[in-house]
Amino acid sequence: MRRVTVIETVERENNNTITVRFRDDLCVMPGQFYMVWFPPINEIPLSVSYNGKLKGVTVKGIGKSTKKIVEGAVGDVISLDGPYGNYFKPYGNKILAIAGGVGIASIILAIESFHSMGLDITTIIGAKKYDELIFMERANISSDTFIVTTDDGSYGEKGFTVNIAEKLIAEKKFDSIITCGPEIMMKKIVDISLKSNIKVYASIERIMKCAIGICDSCVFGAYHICMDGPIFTGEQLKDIPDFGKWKHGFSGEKIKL
Amino acid sequence: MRRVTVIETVERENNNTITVRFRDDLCVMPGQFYMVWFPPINEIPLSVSYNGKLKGVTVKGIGKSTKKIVEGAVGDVISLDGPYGNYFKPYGNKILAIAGGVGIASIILAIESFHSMGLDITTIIGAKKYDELIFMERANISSDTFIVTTDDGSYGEKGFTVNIAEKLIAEKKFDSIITCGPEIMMKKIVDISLKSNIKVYASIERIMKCAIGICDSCVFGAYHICMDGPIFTGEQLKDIPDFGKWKHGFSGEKIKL
Amino acid sequence: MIKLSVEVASLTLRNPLMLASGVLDESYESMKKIWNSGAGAVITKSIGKTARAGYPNPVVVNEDGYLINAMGLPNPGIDDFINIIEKLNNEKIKVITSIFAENGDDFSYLAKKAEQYSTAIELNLSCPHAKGLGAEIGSNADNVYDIVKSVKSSVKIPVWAKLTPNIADVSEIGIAAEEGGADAVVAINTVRAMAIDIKIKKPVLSNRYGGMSGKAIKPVGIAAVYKLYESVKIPVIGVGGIESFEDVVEYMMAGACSVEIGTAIARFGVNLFNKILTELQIYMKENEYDSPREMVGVAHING
Amino acid sequence: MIKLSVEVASLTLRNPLMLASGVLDESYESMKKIWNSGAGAVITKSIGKTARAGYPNPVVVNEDGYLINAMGLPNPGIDDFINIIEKLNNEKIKVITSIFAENGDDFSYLAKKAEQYSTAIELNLSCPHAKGLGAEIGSNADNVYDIVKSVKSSVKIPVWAKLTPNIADVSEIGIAAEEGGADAVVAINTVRAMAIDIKIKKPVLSNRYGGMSGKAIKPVGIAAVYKLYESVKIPVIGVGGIESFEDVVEYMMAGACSVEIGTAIARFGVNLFNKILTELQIYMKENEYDSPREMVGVAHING
Ligand SMILES: Cc1cc2nc3c(=O)[nH]c(=O)nc-3n(C[C@H](O)[C@H](O)[C@H](O)COP(=O)(O)OP(=O)(O)OC[C@H]3O[C@@H](n4cnc5c(N)ncnc54)[C@H](O)[C@@H]3O)c2cc1C
Ligand SMILES: Cc1cc2nc3c(=O)[nH]c(=O)nc-3n(C[C@H](O)[C@H](O)[C@H](O)COP(=O)(O)OP(=O)(O)OC[C@H]3O[C@@H](n4cnc5c(N)ncnc54)[C@H](O)[C@@H]3O)c2cc1C
Ligand SMILES: Cc1cc2nc3c(=O)[nH]c(=O)nc-3n(C[C@H](O)[C@H](O)[C@H](O)COP(=O)(O)O)c2cc1C
Ligand SMILES: Cc1cc2nc3c(=O)[nH]c(=O)nc-3n(C[C@H](O)[C@H](O)[C@H](O)COP(=O)(O)O)c2cc1C
Ligand code: FES
Ligand code: FES
Repeated sequence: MRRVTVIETVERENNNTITVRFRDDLCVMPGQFYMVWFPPINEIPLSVSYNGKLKGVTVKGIGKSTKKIVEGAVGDVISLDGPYGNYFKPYGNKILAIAGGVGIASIILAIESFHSMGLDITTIIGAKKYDELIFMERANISSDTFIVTTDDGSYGEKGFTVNIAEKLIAEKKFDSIITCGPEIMMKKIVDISLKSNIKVYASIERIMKCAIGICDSCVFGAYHICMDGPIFTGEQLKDIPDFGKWKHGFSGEKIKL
Repeated sequence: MRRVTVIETVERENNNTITVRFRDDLCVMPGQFYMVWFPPINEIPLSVSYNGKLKGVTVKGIGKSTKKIVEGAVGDVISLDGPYGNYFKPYGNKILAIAGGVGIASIILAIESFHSMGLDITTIIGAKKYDELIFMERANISSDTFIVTTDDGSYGEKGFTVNIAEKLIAEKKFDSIITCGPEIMMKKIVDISLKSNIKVYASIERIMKCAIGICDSCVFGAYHICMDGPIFTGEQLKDIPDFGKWKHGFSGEKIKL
Repeated sequence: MIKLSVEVASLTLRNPLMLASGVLDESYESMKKIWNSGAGAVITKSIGKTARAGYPNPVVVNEDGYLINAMGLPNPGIDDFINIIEKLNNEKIKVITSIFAENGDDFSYLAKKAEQYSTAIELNLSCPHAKGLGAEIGSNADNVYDIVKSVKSSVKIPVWAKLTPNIADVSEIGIAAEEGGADAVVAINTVRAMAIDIKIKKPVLSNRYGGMSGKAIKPVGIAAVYKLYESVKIPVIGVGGIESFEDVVEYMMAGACSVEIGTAIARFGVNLFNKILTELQIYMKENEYDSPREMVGVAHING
Repeated sequence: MIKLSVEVASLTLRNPLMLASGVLDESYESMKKIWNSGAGAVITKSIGKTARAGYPNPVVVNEDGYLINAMGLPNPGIDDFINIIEKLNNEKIKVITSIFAENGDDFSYLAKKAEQYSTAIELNLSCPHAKGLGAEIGSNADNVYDIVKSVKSSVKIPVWAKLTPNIADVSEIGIAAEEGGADAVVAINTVRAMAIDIKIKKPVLSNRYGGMSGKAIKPVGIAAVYKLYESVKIPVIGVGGIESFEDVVEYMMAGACSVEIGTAIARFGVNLFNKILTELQIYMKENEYDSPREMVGVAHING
């Protein structure tokens, strides 16, 4: 049921990302998303990045609407639909979480929730440069091991999350991996996990229009992100030829990733 | 919710009245009615005359559709809507039930139910002549005192129910009266009851079309039979100028009773 | 100070909620009851020249979310009905007489008869299930223009044209009504519909075709009102599926200056008028509207 | 022995349930999935000459009992889409290609392109929310006649005309399609509708107007199919609000020789096809129908 709620706070995470907080009483699980309409701007899918009474979504300005949202061209109210989608469930006791860029917004609640269950969490957060890192403190507090990487070395270790992850996976015995970030990154992580025989869960993005499994815009192999995702297992992903290679545009046309 | 059910049995009560039995699992209270559609014939309101799993309605052939129904021109199935309406509740311990003609079909369940509650029931059944009397055995079994009248004296006491009732009311101390029959008869009984200060409940008929309080065909003073009736108290009836005097036809025109 | 009164062209109503034609409005008692429960006006059952019994039962199909009816325009005829509206009118109850006929002359004949006791006349150009009446004539713009013009030249009280949603473009008919001189347009009447009972293997309604009303048709009504608001300059009255104060506000934001309520009365009883009025006042207070007029058409500003 | 197969003019389908155009049918994977879940044919998303992105979000309003959508006919264009239907066709999946265009020439152009890989062509003459397309051209009988005739003279595979319910008389358009040479008519597309959010004070859909589908429009579809069955001799295909085997039977008794299912898939998942087929078989056994054909139009015998 679409409902309208008042924006309570808008926090700037960095110069291209904001977090919008609002009341919503529905129960949300880590990894689920809302369809959020920011009139007069579009409605877009956004992961829930803050849970509890005062929920939150975190938006990175990457295109037409998200840039306007980050610039603050939003009204006093937003419309919410959802929460939609499946969610991250902990598999085993020793879990590795890998986030690229704003992907941390989609897995931060899982990290916090797994941590509060007493599980052993290792978190790797990566970004191009220091400015783009967000949720560092939240992730740090809830992780037993916490690693930051930047492509340019402006903070933490220089390099890519994937390389760090590969090393850690070889060294430690993780029971499972959760990840969200650029699909190319996730593809590599899924490949490594499958090779190492570790359960892996990745949160996938495609264009969402209806969010109720009717419009086919979010088709992903024989699945739909809105009905079967956004979280997919390594076993599912290895059979989806599109994964890491193709997505669909607004007209349904295939686009190389 | 309209539903279709198979006719299990058709019993002839007399040469102008039949009882149709069918399964219906809904709970029905004494005095409530169904809208019963006998395709290819009309849908009409009928009181529930048998309760339990195998419910029943009793139809007297008085007009276009009822005559066809009594002649047996019905299919294998009927459609039921309802039960609709309020119902007879026992008031006090000593109750007088007065039925004229097929009116007994509307109060027989109340008589049986009050009797099974251990109340003291006096029943008067009246008809023009012996042939038209129905449900005598059922009424007799469930009544502490049972009186039959016929206008022509062909069975029981000769005369009208109203005269017998007036005498009884003067002699015995009834706590309440329930009645169903020709409106002129009910009007007299209500007048007597009001004068004698005894609670009285009468089941009123008007043309039913929608049965859901929308079409105004069953208007009865400031009430509607389908929503506020079919059972009205003496207090309500004394303020309804139409009672015993006027009804509405299919076009909404006023017709003298 | 919140004022609930609204203007519909030259008329002033104490509030924007009216009883829709055909619902509990064939008798003096029912209309009086609904007026007393708070309605700003009562619109009568559509009345014709002579008595009509309507179609045999079944006449309604009542489902979750919608109702389908084919009453068949039962009514006692204008001469008999006059007595009822006269009594209501004497008690200062605002009665809008709905009429149906086959052509402009008959509409005018009826309107003239009703004029003395009516606050306005509503022309039923939209009943979807009566041969040669209602929508059958109301889906043709020329007919609508002629009928409205004829009635306007016959009576001095306001004339409203009630439109059908069973049409390619409701604005075409709305414009015809406006050009004919209508003081307001009313949208919508019921949506053509049918239900078949698969056990009985035939249409449930004795007339086979009926008209859908209730909750399910609200979006159809909203679309029609929104379109009309952009197409005509005369006031638009909204009807179709209203059950709550939110629905009233939605219709007003779409462009309705007032609304009519029908089917919801079967679900919620006549006190619905009272309830909605109370809630509407609270809503207006909270949202700083002083008059319903301020809500009319606001969805067009942002839309 | 119960046989579920049906004939739609010269075509034979393994059962009477088809996927309606616009619902999970823009991709190879989804259509294959739905075929595998039991559909007798899949009808593609309506395809145009060039790629269209559709309208911005919000594009759906999802309420109890109905859905309103204004996708805006997003599609990758016929040249790109051909690859998808070719693949499906190679796997012996019965694909009916739905197309939309502004005029007969463009419709024919699209039909010719799709012909090789399609079992039939469905002409979208009925989308209620696209400028210059769909219902805007499909509510005019002459247009419909011309378009159907043009397409019929261009391709050899069957051509179905999908009709709008937003019209005074659906049979007029059905007859025009029949006279133009259509092999079947399909009714109905969505019903024009709008929802306004009273807190946001504007229409929810970015296109403002949308089309209503789902449970609530079933009686509108039944009425259209019933009417068409009495008006045309070519087969009628029913669509609108089907959620259960009872709904399928109701459409067939109204006169549909087969049906299409859309919105219900969002509520019940693609396995709905499977479920309905199983239940339909049980129903047919219990009611001694050997073929769906025997149910077609029976409500007219008693009605
Ligand atoms: C399940 C899910 C969860 C997401 N969570 C977050 C989050 O927490 N934070 C965040 O910043 N972003 C998140 N996204 C991505 C976010 O929805 C897009 O960045 C946003 O929709 C882009 O809108 P735009 O108008 O700015 O883009 P446009 O300028 O329209 O297009 C830029 C690109 O954004 C993507 N995009 C555009 N519209 C959509 C859409 N409706 N659905 C999905 N992708 C779209 C497309 O790949 C497109 O190529 C999530 C996406 C999904 C599917
Ligand atoms: C609440 C209620 C309970 C009833 N219970 C019984 C019962 O148990 N047994 C029984 O035999 N009769 C009962 N009736 C009366 C029965 O409904 C009518 O006798 C029947 O509808 C007449 O139908 P017809 O077509 O034969 O009459 P018509 O030939 O159409 O008309 C004859 C007269 O019957 C009455 N009538 C016609 N149609 C209706 C209608 N739709 N609703 C009400 N009255 C109508 C009118 O007064 C009319 O003048 C009940 C009526 C009501 C209102
Ligand atoms: C039982 C019934 C009878 C109706 N009769 C009439 C009528 O006589 N004249 C008319 O103009 N509209 C008639 N209508 C239509 C209503 O006035 C109204 O336009 C429609 O029902 C939509 O509003 P709602 O959803 O609030 O009922 C009738 C509707 C119902 C349900
Ligand atoms: C999201 C959505 C998109 C649709 N797109 C199309 C379309 O492209 N072409 C078309 O002819 N019909 C389209 N339709 C209409 C359906 O094919 C169908 O006629 C209508 O929805 C009624 O059926 P239903 O109630 O089973 O959904 C669409 C419907 C929906 C809900
Ligand atoms: S967003 Fe429409 S099918 Fe998933
Ligand atoms: S039968 Fe229609 S109001 Fe009572």
